[in-house]
Amino acid sequence: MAAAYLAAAIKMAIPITLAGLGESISEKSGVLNIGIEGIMLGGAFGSFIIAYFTDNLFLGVLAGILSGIIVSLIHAVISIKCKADQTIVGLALNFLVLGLSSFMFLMVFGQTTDLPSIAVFKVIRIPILSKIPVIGEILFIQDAFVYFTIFMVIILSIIFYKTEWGINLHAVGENPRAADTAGLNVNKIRYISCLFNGALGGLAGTYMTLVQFGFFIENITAGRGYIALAAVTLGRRNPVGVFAASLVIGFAEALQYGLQTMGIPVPSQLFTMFPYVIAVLVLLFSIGKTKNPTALGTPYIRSER
Amino acid sequence: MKTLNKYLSFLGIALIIFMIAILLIAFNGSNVFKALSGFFIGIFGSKYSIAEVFVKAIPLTLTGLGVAVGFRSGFINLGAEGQLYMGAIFATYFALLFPNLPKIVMIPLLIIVGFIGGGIWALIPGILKAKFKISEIIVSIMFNYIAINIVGIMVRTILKDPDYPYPMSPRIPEGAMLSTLIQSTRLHSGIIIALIATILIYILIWKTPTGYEMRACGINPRASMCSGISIYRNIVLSALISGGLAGLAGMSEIAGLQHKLIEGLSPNYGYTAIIVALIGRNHPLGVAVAAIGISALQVGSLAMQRSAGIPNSISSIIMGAVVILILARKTIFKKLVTEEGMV
Amino acid sequence: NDVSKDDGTEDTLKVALLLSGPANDQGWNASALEGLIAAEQEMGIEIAYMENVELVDTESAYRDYAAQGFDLIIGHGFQFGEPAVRVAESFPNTYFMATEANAQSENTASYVMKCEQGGYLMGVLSSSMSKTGKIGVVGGFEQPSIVKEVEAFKVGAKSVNPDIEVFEIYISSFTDVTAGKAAASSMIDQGADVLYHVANQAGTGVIKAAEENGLLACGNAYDQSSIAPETIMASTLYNMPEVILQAVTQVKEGTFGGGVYHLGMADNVVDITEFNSFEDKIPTEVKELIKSLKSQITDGSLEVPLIETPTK
Amino acid sequence: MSLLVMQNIDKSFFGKSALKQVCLDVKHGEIHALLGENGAGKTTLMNILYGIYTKDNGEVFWKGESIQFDSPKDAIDNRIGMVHQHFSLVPTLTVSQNITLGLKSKGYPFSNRKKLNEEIKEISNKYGLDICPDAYVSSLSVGEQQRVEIIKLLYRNAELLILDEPTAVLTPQEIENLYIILRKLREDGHSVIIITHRIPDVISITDKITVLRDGEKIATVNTKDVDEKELSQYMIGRQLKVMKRDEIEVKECDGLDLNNISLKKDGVMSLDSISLHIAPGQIIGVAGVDGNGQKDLAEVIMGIQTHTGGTLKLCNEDISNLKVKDRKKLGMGYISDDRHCDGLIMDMDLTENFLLRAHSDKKFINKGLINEKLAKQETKKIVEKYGIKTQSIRTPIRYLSGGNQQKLILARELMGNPKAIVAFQPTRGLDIGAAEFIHEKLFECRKNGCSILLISADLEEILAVSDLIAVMYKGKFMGILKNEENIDVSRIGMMMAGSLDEYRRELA
Ligand SMILES: Nc1ncnc2c1ncn2[C@@H]1O[C@H](COP(=O)(O)OP(=O)(O)OP(=O)(O)O)[C@@H](O)[C@H]1O
Ligand SMILES: Nc1ncnc2c1ncn2[C@@H]1O[C@H](COP(=O)(O)OP(=O)(O)OP(=O)(O)O)[C@@H](O)[C@H]1O
Ligand SMILES: [Mg+2]
Ligand SMILES: [Mg+2]
Repeated sequence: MAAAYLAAAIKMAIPITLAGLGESISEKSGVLNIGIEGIMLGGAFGSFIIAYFTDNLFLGVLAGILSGIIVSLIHAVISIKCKADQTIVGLALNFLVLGLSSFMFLMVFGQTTDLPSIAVFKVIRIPILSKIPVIGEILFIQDAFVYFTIFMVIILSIIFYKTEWGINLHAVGENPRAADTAGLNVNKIRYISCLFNGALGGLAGTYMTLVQFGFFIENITAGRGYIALAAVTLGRRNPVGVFAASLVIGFAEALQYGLQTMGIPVPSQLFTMFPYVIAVLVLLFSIGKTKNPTALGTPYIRSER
Repeated sequence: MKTLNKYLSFLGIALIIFMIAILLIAFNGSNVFKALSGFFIGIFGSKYSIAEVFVKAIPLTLTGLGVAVGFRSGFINLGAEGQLYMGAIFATYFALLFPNLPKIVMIPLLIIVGFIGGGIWALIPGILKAKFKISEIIVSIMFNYIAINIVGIMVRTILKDPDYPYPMSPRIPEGAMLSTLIQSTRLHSGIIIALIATILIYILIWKTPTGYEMRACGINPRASMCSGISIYRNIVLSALISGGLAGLAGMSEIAGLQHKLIEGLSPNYGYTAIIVALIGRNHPLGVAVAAIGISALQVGSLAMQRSAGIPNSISSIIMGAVVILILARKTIFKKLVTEEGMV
Repeated sequence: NDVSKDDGTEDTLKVALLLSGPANDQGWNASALEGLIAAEQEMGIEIAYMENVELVDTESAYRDYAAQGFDLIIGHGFQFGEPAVRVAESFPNTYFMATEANAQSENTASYVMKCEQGGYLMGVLSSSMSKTGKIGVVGGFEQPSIVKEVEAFKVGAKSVNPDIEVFEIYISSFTDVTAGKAAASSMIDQGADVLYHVANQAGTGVIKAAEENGLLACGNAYDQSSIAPETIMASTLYNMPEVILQAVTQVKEGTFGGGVYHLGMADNVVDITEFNSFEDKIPTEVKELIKSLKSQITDGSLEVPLIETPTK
Repeated sequence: MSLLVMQNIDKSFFGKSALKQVCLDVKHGEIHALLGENGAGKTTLMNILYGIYTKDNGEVFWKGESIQFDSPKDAIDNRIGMVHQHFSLVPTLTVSQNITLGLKSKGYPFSNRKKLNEEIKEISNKYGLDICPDAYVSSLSVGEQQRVEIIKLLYRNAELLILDEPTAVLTPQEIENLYIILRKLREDGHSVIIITHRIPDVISITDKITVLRDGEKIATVNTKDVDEKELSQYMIGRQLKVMKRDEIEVKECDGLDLNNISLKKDGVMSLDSISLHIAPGQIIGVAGVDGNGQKDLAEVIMGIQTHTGGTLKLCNEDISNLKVKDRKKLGMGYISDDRHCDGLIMDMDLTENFLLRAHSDKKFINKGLINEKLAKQETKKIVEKYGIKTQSIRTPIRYLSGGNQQKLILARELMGNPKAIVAFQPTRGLDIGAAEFIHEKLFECRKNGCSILLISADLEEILAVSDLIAVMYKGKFMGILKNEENIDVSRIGMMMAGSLDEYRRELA
């Protein structure tokens, strides 16, 4: 049973982790983007439309990544170049993308009860390993996105903590003035970080349409972007931490469904809010340990002191 | 000259938005003229429709004020939605608990109770921030989800109307209803609450020592602390006021409009409030004006949906675009506004 | 406020529909809109609709359509009942209608569909097809129009196999497909092999989960076999065209009056679909059973219990 | 041929001219001082050279070639390095990571930290810049951070080193060390541009001096041709006044009294049984290397932190448990060492910054509202009385120069004849004119019977104004000496370095 919960938690954690990893990169560089919801939704929409019309899942994935990048770069330009309040740009983007994706979906497919859908990515069985009892099923019979996510967790951990890139990222988010005077191009690094945020967030949205469902519907992300934001804070921008936090939230969600099927006579909302309560509780455990990048949320202006 | 340029740049934004709207309408294959006239008639067409604009502006003003107070004092409150619902729960519960109170007593009490309801809900992220430095952004968003579920639980248990199977509370007593101001419209005296709140918040923030302390803390908490201002007290206070105002919005929706607690009470007022606060530049008077503007946009696009079949996702698109353009204004209209940065 | 709606060209009847969610929701709202469009083609009425109507905007939506000269304005969902009555007062010559509500006045009627009848049959079908003795149903919100279907599903299931275990989960959303799928997966993990949903758009997530695991499911609101032909055995049907047709006819004939009307299989308003690709896969006894139960419901000899609060 | 020539540089901010036709000429192997009042344009000129600002007009020649740096990276690539007035290090990175930040060494991005550390060690040994490469910068003292900054430049092979007020935060020993390094660098053929307000030092180590005033170049002279008086004449257009500390009769009874004050933070005693009595009309200077608990001492006295042991009395009244606000109401004033962070709200205007203290004063409150009219009047008075240079009292304080910002803080904290003042590095970064002004004001307070605690890392300043000198080391007072004509400065220096003998002797 626990294995089933774990498997369910992993499934739910994938898009949250992907988006959370992207946001971690962005936040480490000092750009706070609460518009991940918009990035994911953009990715979900773009990937579906292209996959639907080209009948090619890989083009769909590319399109999803690209759409995420577009949304994220709008955020980047407004907050880096125009030096605007990053929280508000993010929020406005959520509104904009929600509206645009619904509008465009309607333009393309019209009002219909025929749900336009496509075949989704298949799971990949890793030979031999997948035969291991319990663990094999959880870890080695999954879709490509799961493997990719785990791969990204590892790669990003290496990049963050073992390479110069990680140091540069850290410097830019911690003290952009120091990074600049040391010869780093602060804004370029921030743009690149935002680009990755867009790509990974777009991929998270792509996961929903091209792996989980095979279709797109209005507001398909339904607030998962905000959850990812919480996972980033819970995981303190550490790739492994973000993954763990996503798993905890995913586990809480799986658990609430499990509890509901037990038929306890209380309103279901008591269970629905469970994952959110867990998220807040986990935050309480991080008291005193969280430290945001010092420059998080503040634009860097070279000619100002 | 400077102000003229500033206005010109805003005019430019209006033009761009207008063009986006026309483009979207044309994409939708609708008659642009019909749609636009539907939009404006939907706002100005009748006494009722004008009143509708103000009906929606009431909760937007109150939540917007709340968010603005928070922003001014460094409490990034993204939880107005949840606080609104908590205010609504408290107000409904209280009104049902004391059904026989005369209006004169009931309404002021409801205002207090609604304020407390929203205030408490913001107080928790406030204290977590002040005491443990936990990001209020995340906590307040999580609290939105929790509050909405609490409403769901309330209308199915404690507050459920025993006479009907539907998940909603019984009607609040007559004495708890805000009276209608203009005959055959829905405009209720909640607008007076919103107006008074705007003025009081203006005075509080800009004219009183407390408001001064809140603003100082919002800009430089460290310097404020060094000169003897308690950061803890100010974060908690601003959370309380910020959430309380959102709670007032919930109370006014219950007492003035729905007269019962029901899910879906707020069409994301709490999130729209953040945009209202931005457009209103976190200034109480600006917030009130922005609330009316955004409300008109929403009322107009709803009407446009009815008259020309434009999907109302258009209002969400335009709201997002307006904010982004305003934020990018100085860059887009560089020539016009370069002088503005200077004092 | 009172706009005279007879302005010469008044021959075609004008009907407007208010939906509480997206019109594209693969369920409740989509089927209503389809109904309206069908009525337009069949009866030559003029139609308009509005989607995502929020609670606060309901009254002004009713009022605006009334002022525009619409003859019949339908709110699709229980929350549309009270505002209808309120607006109806100022527009005595316009007819108002809400589904699943209990509101009524001189010119306001509530039409309640006996969806539980469909749910009951799906319960029977699911229970009969289950090999594991475990089935599940995912509901949107805990509200009467959903609860009555979920409960009837349970009753129906138990009527065939008293030992059947029925999992139920309410996900508090009609739109969140991820939640729908996760809830369904949770049931599948516990051994459920036939699933049903009453969750509109979110329900497509349930169907997806069943499809992915090669299990069976029942659709809701309209024929959902197109979503997963190898998974959906049958769907319940709400014949909204019929509801609208009935209302429009009454309006035309001047017989539309206030009241709460309950319409079910006997009125041709609630139904279930054919078995489509499952025609050959479902044992004949089961098909026969369903058929006979359906006719019993239709002729009134079988009364499906109406349970509007969850019994967990 | 000159290494660097800057010709007719113009620069204005928001239409206000900051540099007008400024020229600068630096030769190979030369130490060149840039002098001028606060706001004269020294930093601006260097920032233009380093690619942080873009010039409006003029030309820069680097090794004879006309060049234009668009970013610090360009400057670094051309082997120019700059240490900023406020250090630019990332506190959460290690020394070594800071030094190599932005460079692409072999194997990038997987650099061989060990090898880099060795290279760093090599440089630090060569110039006697002792540093541990793997220490986190946040754990370093200011002096050590300075060393990191310099190694950073050397590691990048800078031919020209720009040091913007490098000495403002250093102890005399550290300053001496720095100068030794600079001389060594000159020997090795490096050139140095140094910005400083310390005229004697300028004379002792530089070869050439360029003086700026109000954005214009006043003069470039050979150091050997000028003396201190001439220089101050160039800088502020007049000579410094000779300040005299008159003997003031000290009443023993009241004043500010610290009795065994201790502060325990995270298990460490950052203040260890500090006892001190400051009589009214007395200035006690606390000397010591930055980071030996001075900040804690200042903040404990003001109530910003609460001490964990001992008692604190003002005029015989125990104020140990009073909040900052109440202490200020009793007549205590605080000048912090970090005006940007602790003293001012940069985005508020002058009046509002004045209100930071006054808003809790009954005088400025009328029926629960702030009496804006009165506040503005008072601010205007202050601006006139202290000669604060500002466009108006509605100007955000951010736009004022450091000296003028400091004057506002001073005026605010000295309002209404305070009984006690904690002045922590009050003249840090200020030019000689402004520093003189601040000292004058402190003397004025002293005359009015105020107890003054002056904490400074600048021993010259301590020697110039204190009646008594307390030397602080690792949260303790090593001793308290009378500031007499023939005071033994080297003894103070030893105490600052923590020589325990001295401490014991004092105790005995
Ligand atoms: N970023 C900026 N924005 C606007 N104006 C500036 C900026 N930097 C400098 N200035 C202007 O340039 C003038 C010179 O400033 P600068 O920092 O060069 O002085 P400075 O000589 O370095 O003074 P100090 O001795 O205090 O360091 C100031 O008076 C100010 O008006
Ligand atoms: N953001 C800014 N905008 C405009 N002018 C500025 C800005 N920052 C600094 N200045 C100007 O630059 C000049 C020098 O600034 P700077 O901060 O170097 O002064 P300072 O005297 O060295 O003070 P400090 O040493 O405390 O930083 C000041 O005259 C100030 O007017
Ligand atoms: Mg300077
Ligand atoms: Mg300076």
